[in-house]
Amino acid sequence: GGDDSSGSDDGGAVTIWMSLDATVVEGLQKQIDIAAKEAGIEVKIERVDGIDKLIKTKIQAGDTPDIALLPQPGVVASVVELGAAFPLDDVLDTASLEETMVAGALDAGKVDDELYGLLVSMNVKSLIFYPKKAFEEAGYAPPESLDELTELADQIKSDGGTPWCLTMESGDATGWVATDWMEDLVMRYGGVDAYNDWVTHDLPFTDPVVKEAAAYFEDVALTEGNVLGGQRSITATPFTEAAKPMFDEGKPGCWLLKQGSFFTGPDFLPEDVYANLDDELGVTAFPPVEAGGENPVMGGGDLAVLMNDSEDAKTAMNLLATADIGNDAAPVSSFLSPHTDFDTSLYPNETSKSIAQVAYDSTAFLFDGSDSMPAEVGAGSFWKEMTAWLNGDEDIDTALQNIDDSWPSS
Amino acid sequence: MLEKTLTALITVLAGIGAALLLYWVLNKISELLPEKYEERLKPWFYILPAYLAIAIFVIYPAVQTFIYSFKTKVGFPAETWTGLDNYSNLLSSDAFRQTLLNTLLWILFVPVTVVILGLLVALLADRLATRGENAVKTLIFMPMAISMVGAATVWGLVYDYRPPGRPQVGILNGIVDALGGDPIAWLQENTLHFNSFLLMVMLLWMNVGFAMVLLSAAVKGVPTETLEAARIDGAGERQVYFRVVLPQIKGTIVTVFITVLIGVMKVFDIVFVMTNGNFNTNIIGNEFYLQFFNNNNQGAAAAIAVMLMLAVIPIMIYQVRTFRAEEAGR
Amino acid sequence: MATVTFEKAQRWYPGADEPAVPGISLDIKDGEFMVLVGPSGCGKSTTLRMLAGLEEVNDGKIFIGDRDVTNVPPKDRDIAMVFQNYALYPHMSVEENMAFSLKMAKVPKAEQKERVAKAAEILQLTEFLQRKPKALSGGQRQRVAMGRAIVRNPQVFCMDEPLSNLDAKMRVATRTDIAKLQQDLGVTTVYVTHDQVEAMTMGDRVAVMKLGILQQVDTPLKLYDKPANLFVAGFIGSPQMNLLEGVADEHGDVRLDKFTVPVDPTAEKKMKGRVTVGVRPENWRLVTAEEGGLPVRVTVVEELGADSFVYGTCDVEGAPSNVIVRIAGRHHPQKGETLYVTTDPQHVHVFDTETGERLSD
Amino acid sequence: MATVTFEKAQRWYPGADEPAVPGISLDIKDGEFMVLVGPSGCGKSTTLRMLAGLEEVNDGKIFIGDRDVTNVPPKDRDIAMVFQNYALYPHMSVEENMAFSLKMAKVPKAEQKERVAKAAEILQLTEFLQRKPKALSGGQRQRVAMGRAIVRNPQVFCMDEPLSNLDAKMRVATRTDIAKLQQDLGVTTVYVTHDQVEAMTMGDRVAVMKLGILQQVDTPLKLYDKPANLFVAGFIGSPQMNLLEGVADEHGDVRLDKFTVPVDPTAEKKMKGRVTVGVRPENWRLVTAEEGGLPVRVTVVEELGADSFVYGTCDVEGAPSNVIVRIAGRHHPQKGETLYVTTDPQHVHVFDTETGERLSD
Amino acid sequence: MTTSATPPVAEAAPEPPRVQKRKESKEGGATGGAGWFTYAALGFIVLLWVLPTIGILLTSFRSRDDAASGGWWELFLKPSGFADMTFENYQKAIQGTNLGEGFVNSLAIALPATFIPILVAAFAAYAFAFMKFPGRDVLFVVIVGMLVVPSFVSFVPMLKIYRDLGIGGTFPAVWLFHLGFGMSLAIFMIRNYMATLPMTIIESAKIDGASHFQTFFRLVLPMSVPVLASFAIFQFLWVWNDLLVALVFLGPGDKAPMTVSISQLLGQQGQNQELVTASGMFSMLLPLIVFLSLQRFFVRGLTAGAVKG
Ligand SMILES: Nc1ncnc2c1ncn2[C@@H]1O[C@H](COP(=O)(O)OP(=O)(O)OP(=O)(O)O)[C@@H](O)[C@H]1O
Ligand SMILES: Nc1ncnc2c1ncn2[C@@H]1O[C@H](COP(=O)(O)OP(=O)(O)OP(=O)(O)O)[C@@H](O)[C@H]1O
Ligand SMILES: [Mg+2]
Ligand SMILES: [Mg+2]
Repeated sequence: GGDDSSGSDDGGAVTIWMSLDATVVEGLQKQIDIAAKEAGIEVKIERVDGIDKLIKTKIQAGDTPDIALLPQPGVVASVVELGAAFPLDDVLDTASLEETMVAGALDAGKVDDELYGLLVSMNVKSLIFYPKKAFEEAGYAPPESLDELTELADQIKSDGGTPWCLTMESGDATGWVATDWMEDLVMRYGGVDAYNDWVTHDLPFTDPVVKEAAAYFEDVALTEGNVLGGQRSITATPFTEAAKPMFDEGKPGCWLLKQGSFFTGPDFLPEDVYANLDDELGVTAFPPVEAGGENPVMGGGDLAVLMNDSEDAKTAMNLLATADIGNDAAPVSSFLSPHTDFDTSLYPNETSKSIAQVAYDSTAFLFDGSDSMPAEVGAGSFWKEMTAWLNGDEDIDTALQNIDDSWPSS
Repeated sequence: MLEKTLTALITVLAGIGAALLLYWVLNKISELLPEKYEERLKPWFYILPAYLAIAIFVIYPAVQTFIYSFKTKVGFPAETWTGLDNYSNLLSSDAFRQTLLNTLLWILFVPVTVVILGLLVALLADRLATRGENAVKTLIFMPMAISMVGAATVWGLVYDYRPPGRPQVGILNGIVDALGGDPIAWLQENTLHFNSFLLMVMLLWMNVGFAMVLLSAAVKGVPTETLEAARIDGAGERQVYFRVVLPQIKGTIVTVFITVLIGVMKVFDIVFVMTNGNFNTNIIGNEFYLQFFNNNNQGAAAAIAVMLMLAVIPIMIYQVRTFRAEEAGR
Repeated sequence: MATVTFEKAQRWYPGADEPAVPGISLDIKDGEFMVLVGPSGCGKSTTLRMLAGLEEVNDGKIFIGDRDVTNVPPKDRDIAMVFQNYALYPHMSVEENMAFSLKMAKVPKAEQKERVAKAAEILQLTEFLQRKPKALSGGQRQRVAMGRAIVRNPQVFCMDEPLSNLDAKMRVATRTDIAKLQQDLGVTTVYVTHDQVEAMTMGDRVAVMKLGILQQVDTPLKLYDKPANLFVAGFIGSPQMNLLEGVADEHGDVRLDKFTVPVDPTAEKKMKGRVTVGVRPENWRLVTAEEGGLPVRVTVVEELGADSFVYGTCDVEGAPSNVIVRIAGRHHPQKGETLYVTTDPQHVHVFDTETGERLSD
Repeated sequence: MATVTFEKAQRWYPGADEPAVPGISLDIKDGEFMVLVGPSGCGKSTTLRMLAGLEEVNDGKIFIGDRDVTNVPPKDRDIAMVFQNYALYPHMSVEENMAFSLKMAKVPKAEQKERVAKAAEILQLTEFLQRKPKALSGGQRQRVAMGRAIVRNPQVFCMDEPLSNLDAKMRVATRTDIAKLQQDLGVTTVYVTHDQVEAMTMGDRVAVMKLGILQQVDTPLKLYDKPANLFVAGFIGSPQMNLLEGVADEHGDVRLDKFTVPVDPTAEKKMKGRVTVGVRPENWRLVTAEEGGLPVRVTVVEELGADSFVYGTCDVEGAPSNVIVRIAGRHHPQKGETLYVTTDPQHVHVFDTETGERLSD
Repeated sequence: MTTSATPPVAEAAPEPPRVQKRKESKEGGATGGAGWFTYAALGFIVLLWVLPTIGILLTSFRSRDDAASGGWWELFLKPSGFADMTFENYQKAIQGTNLGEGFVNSLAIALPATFIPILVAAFAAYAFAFMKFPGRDVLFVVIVGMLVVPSFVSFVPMLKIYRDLGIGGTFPAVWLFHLGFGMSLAIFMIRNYMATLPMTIIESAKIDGASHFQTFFRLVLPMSVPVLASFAIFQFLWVWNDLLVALVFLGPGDKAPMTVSISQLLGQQGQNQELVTASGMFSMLLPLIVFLSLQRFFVRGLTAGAVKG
């Protein structure tokens, strides 16, 4: 089982832990079984919930899997800090990976310039969804720039609609939807470098760039009539419900939804929409500041970390680095491969293909910033303060100041 | 499958058998000792396994926690001593003070209410015929049987909010809707800590069953003759309860109260799954959990734990007192 | 203040094979002191508890005064009760225990204190008023139970062996106090006791029960002098009456082997066949062997100080192996000696052996 | 099987103002039947519980045989005890209750059954063997408590008022059975009772306690005839001895106002100043007014069947307002009448009023 | 002195009871029966208590879309909705997880983790309640204080110890953990209950020659049944519903209990939420059965008739 202590070089199975959806896990296991057989090893994938928390406990106890797929660079950094991970630079053929993977994907797994986490599965967050049929009927076009986006929203409003589907209640994680907005906006207003500085706190939360981004978001979220249900609804309505009003009978309850690629799954869409995904759901990239300008894409994913330097584990790591590994997972789930040479025909529908294409075409793939920040901020104050701000308990300046203050000193 | 069930069953029996055997052996050992030592050592043998378990699983980590509370970067290679920093950082933070205040509200409201409701159900159900009593108690108990995830879902369906005009899924907003009002974002409504109280209601819902079970057992243990005597003495049912039953189950009431109180001090899951402390609902247990698991800040977490331990000292003193009084009266 | 009437009141404990009290009918007059006696387990406590409303009456009725209380809850019956097992409130001090009913009746504080103090004085509990029952001796607890009843001024007193754990001296004193209190207040009282002296001295009337059934209800002396049946005869009086089985002969005498028991003329007519004659230990006269007494070989002599009881065996057929003779003072025979005793006709009780019914007047 | 020795054994309940038993010293011989009597709360149960090992001995020692058991746990003392409050095992049937100690002693099943059956028979519990204590009457519970002790064959029996809730008839029967059992087994027995008859008839010796202090330990008759002090005199005998306060005059007589009490010559020499003379109720003789007896105006007459007690007042200074006279049979005076009574020197007990000590022989 | 009118001599044989067993009010009932207040108050509380649960119960039979499109109470407003109810959620939940195995694992974890602590705690509670030894009060009070320590502070040290002992990832590891963490509360509750038992009964057993061992098993345990049953219920529940400890000490795999396998159903972004309702309902069944079956141990008058006074 997954309890085998690390460092066991005996011929036992290589264990891999991941928190990916069950269907993905199944698909990956299928592929890896084939590949592993060839390589003469045995690999066992276990799905664990909340691996980001569990792994730290397990490390301190010295009881880890051979490879763990961690959903956040921040966690990878902690694991490295705890001395539980092995660098991958010598294990993998980084040079060729650099070429075949989405631009910047390898950077996401680097800690102090050494590669520790290999992106295995990816999701794309810089997306705007819309109700395709109604959208086209109304004669709207996907926006090419942020200003166009504002104009589109105003247009919808003047047509008597509500532009934004913005909901973000998520139990213990309420707030992450807002951080995604902030990240997308910061990378657009500040560019890749400013974004990376911001993630490492070399650029404070109180920086004008961040404020500029926040101002745009404030405009979207808090302008009267912009959001379905008004301000209160943003933090109170489950994020899972966001897409449904778009497909209200007659007229969409709201028209625009900024969400990640996973939102194409059956859990977030009405059944009949999911059944006709390509016809019903429109998707476009979150636009750059200027039309045609630098358009990085923000996303997330699961980073494979090597926690045992046995040969078998290394072999398994190499298997995970191949593009084919997703061959079985992609057709049945929302799995997106970070490898540009992945056979896109395997994606189950056009929507997925176009989403993947957004990433493959992007100038840079930037990892979800809040996932890279220290947990106190990325999964703590950033969420909380955004929530408090959107909920009307604080103004944006206080919120940003508070986040900045909460950054751990060391 | 069958094999697995069998092995499980065998291990179960073996485990229990082993525990029994342990005591039997301990007992035998003490009996083999000279009489003088036997009486002296036996109590120790009886509490030894229990205390060993507590020492290893609770006391040792608690002591470790105490030590960690003066350190930072606990668990990392960079672990260092920081003196009282963890404490001063916490206490100087506004958010933490709010958290303490919220926790205090919980402490003031929940244990008392749980005990009162549990007692009410225990007493009233006691008056029903056995079948009715069992039915009522089962229904009240039911929430205890639900896992935390389940409970979160249950109460999600109570407090749920959908934007105005959309179909409401939560019962409360369903009612508001039916009355023609605008839906209310219940868990966001923090005037007078309203949302904290809504979360407390969840804890009540889950804990009253606990209090009821124990109190019901105690109510049934009250000697019937004393109730009869009170009735003969002209006491009405209410007086029988307040003057005869309650004083006699005071011990259990205190036990339940303390248990719930301490439970409330460290409760985190409700707040964690419902709001994660947003909207000014944070409480100390949740903060602890966050620092511990989310923030990887075991030092701060430990400092919080130490404060909790300090907070139970009055309870411990109270226990010593009752202990002594009890002993004198036996 | 009220009469008490049982009308075929029945109590059948759930799960029991037969009723503890199959149906008791008893009239107790206003202010009367009724003593209930009977062997252990005969249903005395059950009867009392029915009256108090603590046991459901499965059948029949109970009246206090003219009021049918069969279904009235205990608290509305205005009854004070001393429980056989005390039933003290463990969490209250002696004083609170005694004052509880007064508190319930909203008696003013000052009066409560006074009445409790008075009762405590009678029961010699004054110095224990602040103690909890746990720290009392058995007899002290019983006195608290007693005190709880006597502070009140109810319609009916029910007392279930209230003095059984007290020493003789205190028992005599308390007995007198209760009797006096009862007379002063004129409260109808039902009193269960095993003490023959209490039964004989306290009761206006005594009811003798056996297996839940009333055997005789009468004044103490009547019970002693004219027990209605064999059971009562054997039960009342301690040591018990000597009961000898004999045959009624044609001369109106009762013959036990060679010994002839002199019988009162009134009984003579009714006697037929096998009868049982009863003689109380104090009614034997010592005679010489020649005078033809019943020969008794002494086995045990119990010396009580004032007088002695001689237990002997007699080989006469029909006589029980144990014959008890009371002998005044200290001049008693030695173990192994043989006494000859006889009695006088007016002291002989005659019963039908089969039905147990009394035949003599 | 073993002697029992108390050596200044003291018990001071935690929190109490004074010791319940300040220090008792008592030797009980092997096989002896020792009865403990005394007013309620005087420390009888405490003494018994110390012997059984249930109360800590705060000072002094207790021996069973030659063994110092002061710190021996109860289970190793081999004592059987009847608790004053029964202490039955509520979840066990009567049979299991009685068999418990045998089971603990690993007595074979068959023998257990047999011994329980025998005890149940003696105590007339056979039909209740399968019941739980809560479905028993008070007396039946007490008998179970008794049964639990008598199935055993211990070194010492401790019995704390084991018969107080039984009716007279059963009490006599059980009393005899216990006495017999004790004799057969020869088990040293300490027996607490409030029943004068039990005390007088069962005990080889009787120990009288007061406030935790032994007053006199002697054979029953000695106690009755020669009480060592005023307390014992008043305590032993029921109704109690008449105690009259008088002044010893120079002729060796005791004068109460006009009435002169005849006094035994042995006492005459020791008397001085204020003395108290005691006369038992049965030792009064009725005399005529002219003969110069003590005038007693009858207030209450208690008729017990066999004889009567006359309670009267006498106006003579020094005499208690209540004088009790036992009168044989039914020929008793009426209320309001005045009797004249006197007694004989050999029946007069003389005590020092102040110290309470006995002066007469 | 008048002779009473009561018929002397044995009365006619006891009449056969006219009413054999009239409806007996609750045996030994503490109270005089239930009045309107009782029914009203209880009805109200029970309604409040079950309402949320009814919601989840009904929702568990609704498809995701249905559940999102309107409250469960609408089923009652237009009962046609009942026809749309489906077992799909249950099917999915059962298929998605290896439920049978999870169930057996849960049992294998919960049973020893319930009974062993009770036994161990009962022994200690007995010592605290009925034995005298130096330091007793302090030791007991420490137990009370330890109630406040949350279980997760022990995860890391215990995992280390387990690793050294080589029992990491096994059932005993989880049993021991629950043993350690259930212990404080168990001792606290059981001792406080035992302290209310009549002391003379224990004394009586000593006199009857029972050792502590025997007194414990034959007297104290049977008389403590209500508290033991209570604690058994609680401990069973806690272990049964525990996710954290199982996850940390067993992890996923062939030893995972139901809670862990159910948690695996859920997607990272909250997918499959509707299965929670079904699996939640499902996992409630056994605890409820346990509760129902242990309810008969909550009886009145366990010590009735034991002592007088
Ligand atoms: N637990 C206790 N704490 C304090 N005082 C006590 C305790 N138990 C008994 N006493 C006191 O000690 C004295 C002796 O009690 P004990 O029970 O020995 O009396 P007793 O002679 O058996 O009386 P009784 O005949 O009424 O049973 C009494 O005055 C009683 O009040
Ligand atoms: N709860 C009960 N369930 C079944 N039978 C009972 C119950 N209580 C008493 N009994 C039986 O009913 C009969 C009468 O009991 P009751 O207590 O009235 O006797 P009692 O006359 O008071 O005896 P005692 O003098 O011994 O107190 C007894 O045989 C007893 O065993
Ligand atoms: Mg009785
Ligand atoms: Mg006593």
